[in-house]
Amino acid sequence: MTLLGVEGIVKNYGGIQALRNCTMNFQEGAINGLIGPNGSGKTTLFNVMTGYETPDSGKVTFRGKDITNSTPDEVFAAGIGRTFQLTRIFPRLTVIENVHIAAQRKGLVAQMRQWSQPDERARALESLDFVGLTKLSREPAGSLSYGQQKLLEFAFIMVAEPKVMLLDEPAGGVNPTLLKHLGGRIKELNKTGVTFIIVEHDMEFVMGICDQVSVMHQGSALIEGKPEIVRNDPAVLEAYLGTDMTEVN
Amino acid sequence: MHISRFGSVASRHKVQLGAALSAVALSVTGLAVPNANAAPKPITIGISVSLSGDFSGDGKATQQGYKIWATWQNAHGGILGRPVVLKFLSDASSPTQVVTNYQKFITLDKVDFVLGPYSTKLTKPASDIANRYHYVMLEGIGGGPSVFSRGLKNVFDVSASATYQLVTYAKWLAATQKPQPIAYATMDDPFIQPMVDFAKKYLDAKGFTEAVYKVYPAETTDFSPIASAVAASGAKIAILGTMPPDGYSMIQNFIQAKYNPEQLILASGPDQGADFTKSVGITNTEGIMVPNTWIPTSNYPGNKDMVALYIKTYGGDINSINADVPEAFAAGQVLAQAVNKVGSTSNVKLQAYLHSGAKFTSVQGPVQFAPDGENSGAAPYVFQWQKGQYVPVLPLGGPDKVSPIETLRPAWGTTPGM
Amino acid sequence: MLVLQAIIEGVLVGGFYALMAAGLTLVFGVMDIVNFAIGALIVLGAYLSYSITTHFHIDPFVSLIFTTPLMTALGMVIYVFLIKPIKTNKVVMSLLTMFAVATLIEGILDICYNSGFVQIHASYINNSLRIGKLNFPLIYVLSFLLSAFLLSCLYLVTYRTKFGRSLRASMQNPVAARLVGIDTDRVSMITLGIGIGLAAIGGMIFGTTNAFNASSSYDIISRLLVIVILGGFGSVGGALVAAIFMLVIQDVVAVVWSPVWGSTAFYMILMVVLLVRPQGLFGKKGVRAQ
Amino acid sequence: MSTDTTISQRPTPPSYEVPKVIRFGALAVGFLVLVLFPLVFNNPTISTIGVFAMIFLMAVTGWNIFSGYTGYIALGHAVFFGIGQYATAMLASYWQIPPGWETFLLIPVSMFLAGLAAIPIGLIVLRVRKHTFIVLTIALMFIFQLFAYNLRGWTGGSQGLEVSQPPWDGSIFNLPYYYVGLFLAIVAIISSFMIRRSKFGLSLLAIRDDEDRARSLGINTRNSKLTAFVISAIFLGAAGCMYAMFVGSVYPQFSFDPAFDLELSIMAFAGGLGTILGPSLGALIISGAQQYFLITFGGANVFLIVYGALFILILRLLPGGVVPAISDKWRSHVVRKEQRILDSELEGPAEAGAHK
Repeated sequence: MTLLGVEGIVKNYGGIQALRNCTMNFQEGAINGLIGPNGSGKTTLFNVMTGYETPDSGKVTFRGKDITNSTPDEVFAAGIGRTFQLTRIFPRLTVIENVHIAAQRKGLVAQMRQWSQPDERARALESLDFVGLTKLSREPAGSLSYGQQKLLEFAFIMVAEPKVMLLDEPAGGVNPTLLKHLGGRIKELNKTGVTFIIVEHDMEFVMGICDQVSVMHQGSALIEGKPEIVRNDPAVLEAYLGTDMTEVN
Repeated sequence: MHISRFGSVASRHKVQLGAALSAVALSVTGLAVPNANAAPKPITIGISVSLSGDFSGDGKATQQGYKIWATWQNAHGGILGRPVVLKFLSDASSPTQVVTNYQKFITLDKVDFVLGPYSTKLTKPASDIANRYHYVMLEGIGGGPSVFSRGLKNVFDVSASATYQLVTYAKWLAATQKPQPIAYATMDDPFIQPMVDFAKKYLDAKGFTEAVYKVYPAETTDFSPIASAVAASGAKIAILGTMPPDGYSMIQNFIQAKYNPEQLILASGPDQGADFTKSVGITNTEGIMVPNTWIPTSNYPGNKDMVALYIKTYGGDINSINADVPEAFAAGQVLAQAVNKVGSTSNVKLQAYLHSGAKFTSVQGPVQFAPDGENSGAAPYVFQWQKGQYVPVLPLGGPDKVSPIETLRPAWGTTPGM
Repeated sequence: MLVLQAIIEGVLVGGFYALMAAGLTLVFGVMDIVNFAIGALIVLGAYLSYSITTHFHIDPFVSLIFTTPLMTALGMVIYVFLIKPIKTNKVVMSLLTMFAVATLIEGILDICYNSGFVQIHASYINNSLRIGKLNFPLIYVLSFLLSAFLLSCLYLVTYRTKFGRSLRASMQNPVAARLVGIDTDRVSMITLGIGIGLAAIGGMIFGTTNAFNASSSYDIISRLLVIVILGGFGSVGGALVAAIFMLVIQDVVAVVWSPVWGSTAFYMILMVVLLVRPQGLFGKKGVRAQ
Repeated sequence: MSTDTTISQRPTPPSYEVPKVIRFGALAVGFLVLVLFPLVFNNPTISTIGVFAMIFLMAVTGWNIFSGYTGYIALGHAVFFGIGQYATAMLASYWQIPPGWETFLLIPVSMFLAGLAAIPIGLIVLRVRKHTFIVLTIALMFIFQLFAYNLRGWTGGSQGLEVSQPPWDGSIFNLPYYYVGLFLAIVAIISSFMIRRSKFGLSLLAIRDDEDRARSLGINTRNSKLTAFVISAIFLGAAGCMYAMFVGSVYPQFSFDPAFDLELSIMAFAGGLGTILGPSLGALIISGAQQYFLITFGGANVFLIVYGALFILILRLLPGGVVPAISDKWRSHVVRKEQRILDSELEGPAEAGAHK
């Protein structure tokens, strides 16, 4: 069933229409790919879904609940994790601290207790181990390589055990081995029931990993379906034509 | 210096302080009698002055006044036959530092006496400290009413009390002129504003009306709106509660606004001698009045010497002497007279004696202390710039002879004989 | 009538404040530096003009020919030796450094000029143009014209020259600017030079309209900061509008109500405006969003 | 999902921090020095400097809880310092509290009032960031100063207010102020410590590094910032109350003083912004040094020059502050030593992970 859905979203910046009546549904338990030429509104859609932008009209639903006007922190608390196109970690904090940030706590009293409770620590180390950064746990995150930072970002979202993870170009600027590692991790997490929505230009990666692919074009959904279907759909090529062909193959 | 560890700061204190003190001592032996070391143990007096920050201008003048007094006093046998040595510290115009400074004078330097800092704002905390150690706080600059309203028994102001300084003029006005509208503008200041408000109260009672009344904040830099408000009122008489710098700007703005009151009196500014004439231009000074507690030419004891000494030490002429100088000088004079009378360096005895209603003389005239410590003996003067000279014009029938007052100021820039 | 007079004076004085603020806002925009020393530097400029006019009997406006280059050089020196070395936490470190510089300057001036109040003089300083019932203090008119002239020069420089392009580039995105081969260090150095050079001019006018001493700077700095923020960082035009706007309101409140509330209004406006437009009147939104 | 066994087995990686022994040793020594200080240097002048140092100590520690941890440099905390002073002066006369011990009861009241005022103020200023925030806080401070001038009915305007001083003898007068000040300072430091190691503190540091990112990880940035703002204001209020009681007179010009926040930030930077003890260290050094300079060079007017130059020097030589400088030295020293051991230790688990 639909876990996260957008319905008739419209978003304008001044004159430019970034999203025009965009409707999409992402299935629970699936790894959804979200592709489309540059400027087709993928990232804007992410921003709308995660509370960074409020749409001019339309609504966002998560497990049937309307979250259109929630703030980013509320969205995250509800179980929607998200990474950014340009990795954003906390450079001056150590890796282990980074991984603790997303661990949610309710109530002022809890907030005032020590930042690393045993269970949180276990979870933190677990997810660090999961992405293979345990070694570096005491290093300031700023000193990590770009790829490692991507993994870290991935790890600290995992800690909050979100129902769905929105990954904005996870493959960007990551070397093949690391990418393979990352793909494996995504698959493994998906087995534990985490839903994924991945914006990616690297078709290899997308087609290899996704069960379901949606194509965006000029701010609205073009088609969605199984990778192989989408891959051969003329409309998609059409959408990409004139834009950068290398992205398609 | 090394400030690596706090402990070291503290431990080095005494050492360095010693050095510092001897340095200070050296710097003032010039003022002490020539054979200081042969002479009996000197009388030490601690004074905090504002050498930097908001009050630095007056702070330095204050220091000059005290220094000149010490020189003069030593030339006249010092106090109790012992040479006077002044210890100065700068408080950077901050009460925090004033508190520390006076504690240092009293507890580390173990000075025999203290004298007041510049300004009402700093005199308050200073007198608290002095009071705590049962020291007398004699001062000549900083007699805002709030200093005396706190029931401290150890504060004495040798200058005429702030509230009364403009009243001499107000009385003359009420006596000689018919009631008419008057323009008031005053800085928001604990010393200045009471002067204006008190005069205003007096004149209101005599039927003079308020053409305009503006209070402006101390940090004002653009006086044009205030000046134009005063100008627009068209009042023939303007009474301004100004500090030196803004007094100058205010006059400049009047000139620009072509506002030419028949009588113009400023709480302070015109009494700053050369500073004033340089800033507003000598040709614009004609007829401007200012209340003051001191006559440069007066024959009060020590005045001639003070003026001579000042010009010898700091140059300039008789009109270039800032009013803070005699005010500080007078504080010293009264201290010397009282102590010599008491015959000991006991501050307790001194305080009792000052309260006894005894009369003292000073370069500013007679001094006698009311129970609250204000000087009830003095009658404030009013000065007027006439033909580039700074001459006393009020009070009539006082001890000093005064020149006739110019009741009609000429147009700006038309000082006769300039 | 009085209000009209106040408005006109507000506009004239506003032009002068804008001149003093222009340097500040440029430096703000390009280098993320809150030049806390601007007050002290203005006083320094005033003293320089004062010395020149009194010793060589030169017209204060002419004295600028000497003081401005001098101060510009000073600005560059400050950049090279004090600002450039700052690596971490630029915003605050530079602010504190400039504060230290201000303290230093005040101390030096205090010793050189012995903290009596002085004022710069010229024959015409007390004159004023009278039109109908209104009159315009000549010095403010001159300073306004000078400001207008300099500000338009500044505008041309920023929008019509190569340097201006690199300047705006480094304003909007230093990293990118560096990537396209702009020597942002050089740009910053020149900018701080210009900023402080302008302080020399502002200082001369300040010195002719106010009696000043070494510690006069405290009265200036806060207002300039407010003007710069209100106008929006890096926007010289914004600074001009903001300055005039603020001064007019302040003067009007001062004449119809009371000067003390005039200056309160001055700061209140800032609060209100920023609640509506956090980026100031003319600031570009998110120019430096993280 | 992953392997709990390996986790429980894994030795936790080594710490680069200065060992507890040394740190707590230093703390204990420092504490002892501060307690004994006025007894050893029993001269009132020095204990006066001590009292002011304590006042600044609690002020800067409070300031650091907000500005140091969140990276929002506030230059308007004089507002709360001033509120503390005026609250003390006004209430002391309003309730006619006799000069003496009773006055100290106003400390909690001032803290409460300062904290209360911080809520609306915080809601306003925390809407903006970076320079705008800095200057907005400065402007706010001037607004309060002007109110203190203009609302003469309550504040006495430029006449200021007094807190009449207890009739204690000069030789012991400072001691109660010093020890109450020390107590409050320690309370401030402990709360700073508790916050730093709490989840809340971690959120603040996250905000410092990347506020928007922190938000996207479920941190309610607005409330976190506001809470920190209020807590820091509370300690400024306490400092203000102490100051008013000790100095005895309150003026708009000195209560809401722009230089005050600059001094605080200088202290924080000299010691180490955002560290727990750095700012305290800075406060002790600088407030001590400053007064020391004035009573040493005060007579001559080179003070400003010496102060300014020294200050530039500190900024140049220790850009990060004293405390970080130390811990960095230690870290680089440890890293080299530990790296080998670390690697060998981690071999095991890594393989275990690979096998499954």
